[in-house]
Amino acid sequence: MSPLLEVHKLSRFFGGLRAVNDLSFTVSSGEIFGIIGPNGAGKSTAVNLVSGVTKPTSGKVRFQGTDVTGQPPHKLVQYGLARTFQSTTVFGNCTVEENCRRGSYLARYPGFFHSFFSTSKAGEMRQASDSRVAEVLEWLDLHRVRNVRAADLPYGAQKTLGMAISLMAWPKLLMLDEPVAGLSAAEADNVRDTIRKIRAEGISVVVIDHNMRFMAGLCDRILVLHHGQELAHGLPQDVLSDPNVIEAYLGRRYVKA
Amino acid sequence: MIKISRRNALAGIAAAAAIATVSSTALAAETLRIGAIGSLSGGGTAWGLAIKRGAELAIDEVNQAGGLSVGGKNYNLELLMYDDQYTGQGGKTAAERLVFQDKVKYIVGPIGSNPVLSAMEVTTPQKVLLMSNGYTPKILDNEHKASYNFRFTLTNLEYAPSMMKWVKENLKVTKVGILVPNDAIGQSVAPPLVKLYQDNGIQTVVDYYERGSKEFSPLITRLMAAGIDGFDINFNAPGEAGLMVKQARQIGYDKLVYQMGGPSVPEIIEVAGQHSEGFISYEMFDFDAPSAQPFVKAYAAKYGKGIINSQTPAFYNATKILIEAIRRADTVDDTTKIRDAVEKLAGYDAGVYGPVRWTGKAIYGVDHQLALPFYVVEVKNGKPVTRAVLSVD
Amino acid sequence: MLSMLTNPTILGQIVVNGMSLSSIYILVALGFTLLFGIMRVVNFAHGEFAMLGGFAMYYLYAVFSLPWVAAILLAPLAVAIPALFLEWLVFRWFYQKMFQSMIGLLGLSIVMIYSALLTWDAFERNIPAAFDGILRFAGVILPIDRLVTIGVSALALGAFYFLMVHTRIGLAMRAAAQDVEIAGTQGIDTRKIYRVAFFVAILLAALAGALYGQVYAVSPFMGERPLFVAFIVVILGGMGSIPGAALGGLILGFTESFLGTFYGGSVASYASFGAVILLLIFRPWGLLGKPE
Amino acid sequence: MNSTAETVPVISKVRLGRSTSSALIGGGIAIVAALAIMPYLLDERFFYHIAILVCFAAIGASSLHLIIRTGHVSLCHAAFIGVGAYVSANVVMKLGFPFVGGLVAGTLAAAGLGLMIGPVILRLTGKYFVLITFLFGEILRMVFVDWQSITGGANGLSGIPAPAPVFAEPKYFYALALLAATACVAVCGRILSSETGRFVNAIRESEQLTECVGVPVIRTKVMIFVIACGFAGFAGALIAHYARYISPPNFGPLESLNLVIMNVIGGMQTLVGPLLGAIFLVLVPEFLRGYVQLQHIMFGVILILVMAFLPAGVVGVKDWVARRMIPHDRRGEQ
Repeated sequence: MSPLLEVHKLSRFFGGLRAVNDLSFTVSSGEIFGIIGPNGAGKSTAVNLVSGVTKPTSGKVRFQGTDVTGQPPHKLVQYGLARTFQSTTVFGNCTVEENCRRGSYLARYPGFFHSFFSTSKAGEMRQASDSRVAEVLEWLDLHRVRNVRAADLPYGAQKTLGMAISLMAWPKLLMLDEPVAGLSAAEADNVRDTIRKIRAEGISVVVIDHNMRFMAGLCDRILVLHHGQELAHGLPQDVLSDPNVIEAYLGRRYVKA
Repeated sequence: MIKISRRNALAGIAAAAAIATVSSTALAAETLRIGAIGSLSGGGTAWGLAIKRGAELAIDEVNQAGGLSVGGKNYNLELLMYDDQYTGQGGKTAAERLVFQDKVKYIVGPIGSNPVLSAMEVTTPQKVLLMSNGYTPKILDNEHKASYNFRFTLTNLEYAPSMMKWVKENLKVTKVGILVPNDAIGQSVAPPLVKLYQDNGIQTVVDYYERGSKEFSPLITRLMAAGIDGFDINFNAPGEAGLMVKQARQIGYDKLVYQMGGPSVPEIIEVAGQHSEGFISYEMFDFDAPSAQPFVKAYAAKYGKGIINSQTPAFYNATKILIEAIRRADTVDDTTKIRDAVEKLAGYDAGVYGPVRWTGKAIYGVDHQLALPFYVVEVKNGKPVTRAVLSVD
Repeated sequence: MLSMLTNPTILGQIVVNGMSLSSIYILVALGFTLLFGIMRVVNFAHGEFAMLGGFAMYYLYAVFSLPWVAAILLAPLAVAIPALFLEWLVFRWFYQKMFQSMIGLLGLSIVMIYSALLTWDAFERNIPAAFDGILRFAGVILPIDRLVTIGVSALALGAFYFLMVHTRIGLAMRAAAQDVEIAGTQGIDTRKIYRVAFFVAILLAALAGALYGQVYAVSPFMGERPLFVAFIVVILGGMGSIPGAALGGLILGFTESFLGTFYGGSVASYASFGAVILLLIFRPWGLLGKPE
Repeated sequence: MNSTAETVPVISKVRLGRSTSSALIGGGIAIVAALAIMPYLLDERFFYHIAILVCFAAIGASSLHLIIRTGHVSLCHAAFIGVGAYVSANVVMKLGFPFVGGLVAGTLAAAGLGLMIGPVILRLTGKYFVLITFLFGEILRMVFVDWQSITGGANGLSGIPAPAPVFAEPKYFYALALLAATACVAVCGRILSSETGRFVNAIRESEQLTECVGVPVIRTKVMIFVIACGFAGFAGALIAHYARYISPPNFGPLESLNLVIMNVIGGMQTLVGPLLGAIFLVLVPEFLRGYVQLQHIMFGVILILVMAFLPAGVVGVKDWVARRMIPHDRRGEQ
């Protein structure tokens, strides 16, 4: 099976700083792929590069065999590559339902003219998108809170809503930037269940986090980033027992222990 | 504020009524209102106050003498003034309000081409007299010949030729630097001025600056580098002209500084201090003349001892001429008659400028330009001393 | 043109003009950027505090004939101390509200200008120069009052730098400029910081106004130009950046001086605006600001 | 997860005042409509003049509101009004086209200029956008002053003809202005209430998130900007043929700032805000004009009070009323 996402020798320099250097990996259909690393390792930059938020200095990103390097995020969503953000995950002032409507731009927006005159095309698209919103809310267990203002949701539910927004575009690959940062253990477990649910629908997931315990229990494969470069790459148990990884995470004195 | 918005909210009618009450302070049978438009905002405020104060002094004089009797009735005069913000839009709105809301028949002011031209669009079709001052010839020379506009101060078209003759004979300059603001005045007057210098065989170096600048040293340095032997600080606002004199001297310019037109000398002396010594200027009013003393005293009594803007006597004069014309026409309503009376007022002496003489036919096609004497003064020991008295040809 | 460039008199002139322009711009801009950096307040009334500084100097030096040094020290205090009442009455409502502060303080600026107009009339007043005269040095003519302006500004800048870098309150202010909430949680009394920052900003503006008033002239409308310039200087240097305000002031002062001398007033305006626009497009956070 | 529904307040509970607030908005529209027909009841020329100025302000402020809704506060909107005014005046006076030609040309010229600069400047956000538009407006004003052959320089252009002889009378021009303002406000309102408006709001609230759900953010912002600039040009053409005389100060930074003040004073959250703001900012100075030397001081105090006590603008009066009616309501800080 050909890989869904291919990242080839991706680099990004900020002035003299090599935030990401020569990063390569692939993600297959239906896979949960993890990128971990200590703070400042370049994880977020890596997601930004792949999702088009930041332009790479060099390297290639291929999605389903198409070269999408340097394309803006809204184009990548059309290809089927969606993402969430670490901090701004939801539109805080709107209801949960409205958040999802805003997420479904591609299915919902008929163009300025149709939308202005509310043509039949606009009506059809609106109806289709509304039923899809209801479906996703039900699926991710958010339907009970659909009229709640997003900012009033507990933090864990906001993270789930963030994923729901991204899922409205029917992506083939979803990239999650620190989905459990700041969550309690119970909430993190909830998020892990949701991610598994998403994969069960055939959507590949790339997760970025520094929480090893969470990642080990979730991902099929893990890549460890350190100072913008790949430190290790493989199955969770192999990667996490790698002495280089332990050193990077915990410091030299833990390596022998 | 909440009060106002609630009032809006309750009924629009109330709002309209409030506008009406603010403006029409009980039109008593014996009160005759003279309108005024002038800038009371921003940089033009000194001029707006000049209009207000000049007109108020003239009106006070008439009221204290028992009022104005016309057609067997005795009227107490009242000034109704609105701000034009020194813009066209403001001039139009103020004129609309005076003409249509307050039913005023004669207006003194405004000053400045923008507000005058747009106020004119309102007043002339309604045959309302406009006693204004702006540099653009269009105020008098427009599609309404025999219009209802009169101008009470000289523009460069009037005084520049005689002034130039005097400058050429007495100052002997060969290359003159000119700094003008890049605004309505500067753009109106600089091209004809440059042409006038050239026609007289004098070279010019011209530069424009944005209104509001306070630092002219770079521009003066530039003029000095061009080798000027005369610096003409024409047409600048008083503060700016004063700064030009001061800064020119401070950076070591030791040749002639003078102006062929523009603001009054006392203000320049105030700002430039000792650096104004030897400065030679056109002056539209001689505040030290014996004939001016009653006016100066009345001003100080009412507004304090600050510097008197030189437009103030001009609008005092304009208001007095207007009042005299109403008296002679013996009507307060028929503005055509009043206009004709103004035109025939030659010889009347309002007290500050000597007898009235109308001119302008040759330039504007209508004799609606007041011909005033003007002066050449030189600053000696911190005081303006008259060197010559000139008049419009 | 070339002869102008190699003429030491003109070059000296340009440098002195540029420096004295810059020093006043910097004083006004520093306070403006301090208020924005710490309180997120766009102080459209900043120029009016400079105007009050000018009038204070006028009364202390020209009317009451105090010694110049006493007048230049007292004038800023005479403005900044009563201004604390305005801080309580008006400013505190607008902290951390960018747009509301812009409009509300525009209102304050209008109130201040026209109250001054009612009090002092519209004409321009001169503060007699304390150090009138010209220094001729190797063919360069230096007006002494400009040199004094440069010197006083440099002293004020030095004092300000010391306050910000070497005192506890300065450290607290810099922390508050970084992030008010975090500074608050770390036990910094934000209300006090606001008051101190306001006092310092007004002090600088009033000092600038006193110098400006003496070099140029004093009138109710004299604050418009310094505010306009402060606005541009602060964009140039980066909103909220203190070294940025200093650099921005230097650049703007020298640009005006150089371009004005070589190309005339119009070109100087177009060029400086155009340059700032380009800067905003390519480096919106200003020369020394930080990207957000 | 299931517990979330019980632990958080449901939004309809929070918005107890919903019916009161929609009644207030409805009331606001009714007031605007009443004010719109009032000049005809009073039938005084000066009221027509003021009402026409309100119409111009309403077009300017509501089109600026479109840009503000994308999260960008433009300080050069009056300059675009100027572009429309000068282009229309020139097309009619120099090229001899009828008024409609000038109106179309003015609208297109302003929209075209918006299209040229929009893609560049709309990449900046927040205060940087405010600053760059301020500078751009200043440059346009300088062009109006310096390009004397087209703009008449600082002396402006005079003798611009009325749209038709009958419209020289303010009574009839008001009908035209009212129609134009109503159409413009209706179009702005329709854009904001349509699906386009949904994504415009999304862009304002989080540009990054919106871009990443597939919305072409820059293109959408440019489109809104171009429409708004077009309306500004449209208003400019009307102003030129009403005032019959135009000059650069009409289109300077102070006028742009006035349009922003209308939005902030009225309220930046809904389209009613700029309408109330336009009425407020034309009428209040007119109330005060009689207090010759105190007018500015009073106006300044009003600005301070409104901003200090109604930070959400005059529209915020409804929140203020709501707070009185529902004592424990949440604070309505924006």
